[in-house]
Amino acid sequence: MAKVFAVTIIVITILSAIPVVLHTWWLAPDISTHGGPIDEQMSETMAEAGISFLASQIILALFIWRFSNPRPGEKIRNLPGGAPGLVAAAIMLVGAEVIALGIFGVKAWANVYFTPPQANAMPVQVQAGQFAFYFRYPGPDGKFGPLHPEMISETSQNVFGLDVDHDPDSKDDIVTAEMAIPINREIHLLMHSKDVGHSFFVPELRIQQDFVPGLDLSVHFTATKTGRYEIVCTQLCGLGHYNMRAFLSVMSQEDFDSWLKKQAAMQ
Amino acid sequence: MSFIRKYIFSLDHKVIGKQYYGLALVAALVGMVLSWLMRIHLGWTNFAIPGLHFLSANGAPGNVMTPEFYLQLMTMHATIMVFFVLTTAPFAAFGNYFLPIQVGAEDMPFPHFNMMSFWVTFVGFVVLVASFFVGDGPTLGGWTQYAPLSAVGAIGGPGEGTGVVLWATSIAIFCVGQLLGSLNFITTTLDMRTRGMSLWRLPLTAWGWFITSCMGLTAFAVLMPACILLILDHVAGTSFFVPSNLVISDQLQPHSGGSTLLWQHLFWFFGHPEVYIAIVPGMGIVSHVLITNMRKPMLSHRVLIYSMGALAVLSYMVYGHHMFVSGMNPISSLAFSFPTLLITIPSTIIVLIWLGSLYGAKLRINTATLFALGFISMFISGGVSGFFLAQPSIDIMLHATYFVVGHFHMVMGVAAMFGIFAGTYFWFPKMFGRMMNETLGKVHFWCSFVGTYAIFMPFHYLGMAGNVRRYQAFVVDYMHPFIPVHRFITVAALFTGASQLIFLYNLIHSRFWGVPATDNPWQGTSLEWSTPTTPPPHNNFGDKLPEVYHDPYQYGVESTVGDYVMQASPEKVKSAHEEA
Amino acid sequence: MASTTHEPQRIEEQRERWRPVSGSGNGGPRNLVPSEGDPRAVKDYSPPPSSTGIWVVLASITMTFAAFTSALIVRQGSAADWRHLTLPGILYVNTLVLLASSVTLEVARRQVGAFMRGVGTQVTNPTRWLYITLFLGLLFVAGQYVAWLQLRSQGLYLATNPNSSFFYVLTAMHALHVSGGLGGLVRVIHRLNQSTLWKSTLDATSRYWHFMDALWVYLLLLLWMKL
Amino acid sequence: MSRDPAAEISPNLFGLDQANGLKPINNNPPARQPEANNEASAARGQETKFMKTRCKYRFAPAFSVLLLLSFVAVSWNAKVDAAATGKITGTIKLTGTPPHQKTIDMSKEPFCAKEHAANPVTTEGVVAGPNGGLKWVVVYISEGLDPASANQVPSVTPTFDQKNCQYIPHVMAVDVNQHFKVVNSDPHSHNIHPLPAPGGPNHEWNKSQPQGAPPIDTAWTAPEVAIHVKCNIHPWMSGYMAVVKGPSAISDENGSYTLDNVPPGNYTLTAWQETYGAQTQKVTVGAGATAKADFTYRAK
Repeated sequence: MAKVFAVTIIVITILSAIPVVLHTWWLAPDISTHGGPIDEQMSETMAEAGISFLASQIILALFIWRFSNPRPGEKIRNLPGGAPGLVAAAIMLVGAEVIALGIFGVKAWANVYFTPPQANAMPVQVQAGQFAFYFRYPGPDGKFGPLHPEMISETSQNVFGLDVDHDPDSKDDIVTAEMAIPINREIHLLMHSKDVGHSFFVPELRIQQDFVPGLDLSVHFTATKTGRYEIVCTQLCGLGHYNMRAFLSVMSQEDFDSWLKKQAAMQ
Repeated sequence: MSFIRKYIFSLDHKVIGKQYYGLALVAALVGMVLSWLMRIHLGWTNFAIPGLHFLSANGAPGNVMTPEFYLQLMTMHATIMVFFVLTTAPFAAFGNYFLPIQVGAEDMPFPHFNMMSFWVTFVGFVVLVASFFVGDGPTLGGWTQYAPLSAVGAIGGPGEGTGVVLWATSIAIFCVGQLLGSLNFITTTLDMRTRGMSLWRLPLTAWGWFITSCMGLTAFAVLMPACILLILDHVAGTSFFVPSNLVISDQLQPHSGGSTLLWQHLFWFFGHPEVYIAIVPGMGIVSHVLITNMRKPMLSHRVLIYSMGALAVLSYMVYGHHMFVSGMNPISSLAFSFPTLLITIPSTIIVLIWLGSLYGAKLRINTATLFALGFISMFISGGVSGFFLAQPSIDIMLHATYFVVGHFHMVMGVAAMFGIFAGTYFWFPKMFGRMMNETLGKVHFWCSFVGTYAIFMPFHYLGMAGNVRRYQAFVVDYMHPFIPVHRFITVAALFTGASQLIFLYNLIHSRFWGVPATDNPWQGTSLEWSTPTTPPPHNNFGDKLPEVYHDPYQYGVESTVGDYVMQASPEKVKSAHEEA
Repeated sequence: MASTTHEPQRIEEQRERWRPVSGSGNGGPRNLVPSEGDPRAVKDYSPPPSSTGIWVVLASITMTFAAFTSALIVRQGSAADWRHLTLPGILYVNTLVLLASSVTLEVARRQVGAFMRGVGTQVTNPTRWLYITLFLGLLFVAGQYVAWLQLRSQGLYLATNPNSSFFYVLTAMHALHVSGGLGGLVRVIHRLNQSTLWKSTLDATSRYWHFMDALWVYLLLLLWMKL
Repeated sequence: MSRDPAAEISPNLFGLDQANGLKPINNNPPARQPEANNEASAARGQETKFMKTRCKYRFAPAFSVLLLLSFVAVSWNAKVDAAATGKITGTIKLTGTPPHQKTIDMSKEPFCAKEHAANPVTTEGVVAGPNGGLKWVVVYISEGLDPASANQVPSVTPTFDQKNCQYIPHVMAVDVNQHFKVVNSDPHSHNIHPLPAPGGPNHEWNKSQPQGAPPIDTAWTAPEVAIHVKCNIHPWMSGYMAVVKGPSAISDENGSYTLDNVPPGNYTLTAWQETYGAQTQKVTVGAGATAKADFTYRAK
């Protein structure tokens, strides 16, 4: 019984490790400029966690195998070094490990959150609501018109609550249900939620940020690969949560300009 | 003593412990069935589950599960499991039964509070389950109930009206019950110890329960006010958690100025300690079971205790790691990240002590031992994934994905469950005077062990691939490839769940027809094995309370009875366990 | 009101009840070191559970109100809808009442203590003082109710603005806890008149009561500063 | 988009509309107290009872006729009674340039986006026909209908379909207590979220309808013009249910409408449009005759 158990543990351990080693399921390919450190961080952590996982499971299995049927006349004995040794080991190994991870992690984290967006970053506003994202581009004047929550009406597709008749800045604002951004251009994403908590997650962009009702948050990123990606909501927001997504198209600058013209025409 | 007084409103901590265990058992079954329904839906979204519409006509028209009903099931599964199983079973149930016995007392100091504690908890459970049958069903807000979705009322979606109010009421009630429980646990440990039972002579289980009750005292005392404020936002129209200018379904909400992060802070200040409230008693039980079956004490009694204490203390400094991407100040994210990484040190120490103590043991393999060892394996597997989630930078990718779900199911769900099972197989003889069936027990163990790995390991892979949690269907294009994996998980889940019925059968069958047990079937040393009868008499030790002469785990020594000396026996031994 | 003839049996040190009597749910012996025990075990007297218990209770109450306080501070910072709110004058009167009740309770406790040390002989006086305390406590709760009425008359309801919300919530929670203390007092008085009162029960009750007192002063300052 | 407050689709506004539109029905002079007025308070209950008797006498012939007719109508598809009852017909015009309707981008739901790829859908706040006709206007008798025919519930069960992420029809008129079906013809879930005036007699509900779920069969218990219906999963989806008593009609893209089976009498006719609100006018219907009533909305 004990031997079977030991073997089972080892088999399970190895089976669990295989997909990770083969990257059968892994992070989506990175298309952002800041994603590199995050991926490195991920791999390092995976290495360290993986080693500790394999090591401890295998030791567990071996000890079970060995000590569940002691040799005749064998007395119980203690591990050489005893508890102090183990504590020292834990503190030194794990301590060093986590400190290292922590410090490197700061770098990766800082890339996302501690750097201000460049002055020429392109502002895009995203509004989350049950259960769709809507985006707003400032238009030629480069200014976003003020929002009037009391005027929000999905029925007439005035999702941002713009007052185009009275706010000159709103006149040329372009509201879209799909997000498009030019490649290799920093985007300054201004986020707000119209109702409950939502989240903006694009795995390829290495960006996840919650929408917090009552707070205006912002993230900034630069996409380096054209293509059509998906923006999904990761903050439970109600019955349509699973279906709250929008498409993100990363295009060349000229494609983007023509796209924006088309959208402007559709307003 | 009338039947009511003896079995229903009993003041006897042992009866109350059994009542808690029964409650946890029922709750666990309910939670398990809910998870089955969810799993089936995730595997085959449009599959009509026969008879589902009896559970909720609106939620399952034509037996097809609606999105909101999936979320409602999910919320109820989480709430029931976390509060009414993982908190009640290892802590309230076993603690109530064995803490007074292990400290050598006749009962808890406040038996009436103890009784109230159970019945209050019971009412909480009834209120929670009632929400299935009231209005448009239970809340769909998830067990974290993030505001403002949980606070805007019915306009937020089905179950967000009455459902949330019932949920919050139930949890507030539950908090009261656990506070009363903690009061009893702490005073029992501090004041009711018998002659010679110093704090250091308490078994590790008692320490686990003591530390847990200290955590519970602080955590539940914070969750209760949060729930009160949430209820007020609903019924009184206050704006604690709901900010201004929310527009839902084209309707401008009347609230103004509330703070949504406030709820998250209050909730997670409770929420993270809650994780340790679920697992620390399990650690105590597992150590206790292992020591008895290794026939040798842990390498260090005290290091284990200190580490559990460290977990408890640290658990209050780390709650912010649940909110890395919640718009919290990024610097505070780092501030929360480091203690979170540090908390791996005590956890590692505990694991290493367990592994190191296995070395040179005379391991006795029975079902209890198997589950204890399974606990260790699970705790390791679930623990290492904590490395990832502790780092904000990686959390950007893994937050709110199945990786998180896999992590906490393994480390606090399955591990804690294994602790409960280990305790059950270990203490059942003492609680009911009969042995459980070992063969069935082993079958149950194998199914559970392999099954849970089959279920929860894939969760981590899906999470890394970006599979978002709390989705009722995978309509997002990049998630379509995950559906086969989900089907595999579903099958594994149904299988594992079914195998729990073996345990149920074993429990009931052994209770009535099991082999009669001796007073000390496992040759244990702690006081629960020195009771005059099995199960113990009403006052636990008969007319004379035992005197304690030894540290708890005197195994691997020569004595008249064998390789152990009981705490209560005056026999002189060279204790194998003075060095720590 | 109790007569004094056979009073002396009525108040007992908890210590007396600590013989391991079978069936009594309450208690176990102090953990003295057994003859050849290990010296770490020495803790020659463990206080009766109620005196430990009361600290546990106070700890959790502290946590609860700490949570409310942090909620108040976060909420104040979260939005611009924080209006100034002038506290109803009667609150200050209530404060004095509560403080007074604390004093009377302390007097009663001292008298009981004296009685047990054999200095005092009368147990009726403590009862009298306890009744006064009880009355003052009720007066305080009534006063709080008046304060709510005053606020209502100003058109400030629970949901009017965050300040009024917090005012009602905090005062109501505190009043609730005070009512619990009143229950404790009633129990003490009942024990004193009918059956056996344990000193520790009285001590615990008075600790709770004083804590309610301190808590109220803290709340008053908080409300006065923040609202 | 227009800044006219009426253009703001907010249920409160419907609350107002409802009040104006339905006042005559809600507080009738006792003589015309509808029999099935379950809102009647105890006091008014007395009155009603007494009046009922008088009603019976006054409308005895009408009763018998209507009873007969209803039977006939049910059996023979309402052919014969055209002789006795009249019609109201007319057209609804829109003067001025209709407000711009935004194109709806359904990219969130690729299936629907594909369905509408050829001719994109626009919002339907104001749908003007080719020759100035105004579509989706509800026309109903708001005043003057005798209780008997007012309380008559048609036996047909209209269907409110969700197809390609749109409501078909965009506006639907149903009688009080008339059952209607909500069906989902799309290969994905919708949730139907009608938003009656808050605090009104009709209650808000919000149910999802997964693919392949059976139709939802329900009815409204009180008159309300009109109840806004939304789908939260597809926020652009918007429809209206006008709950009325007695005959009603919805104008087509030419703006023309026809109310059938109108018993002879003098009525107040109300037209309601989701953006421009309600208009009323008096109309007299002779036995077997066809009355004409045109409405004109002015685009602001």
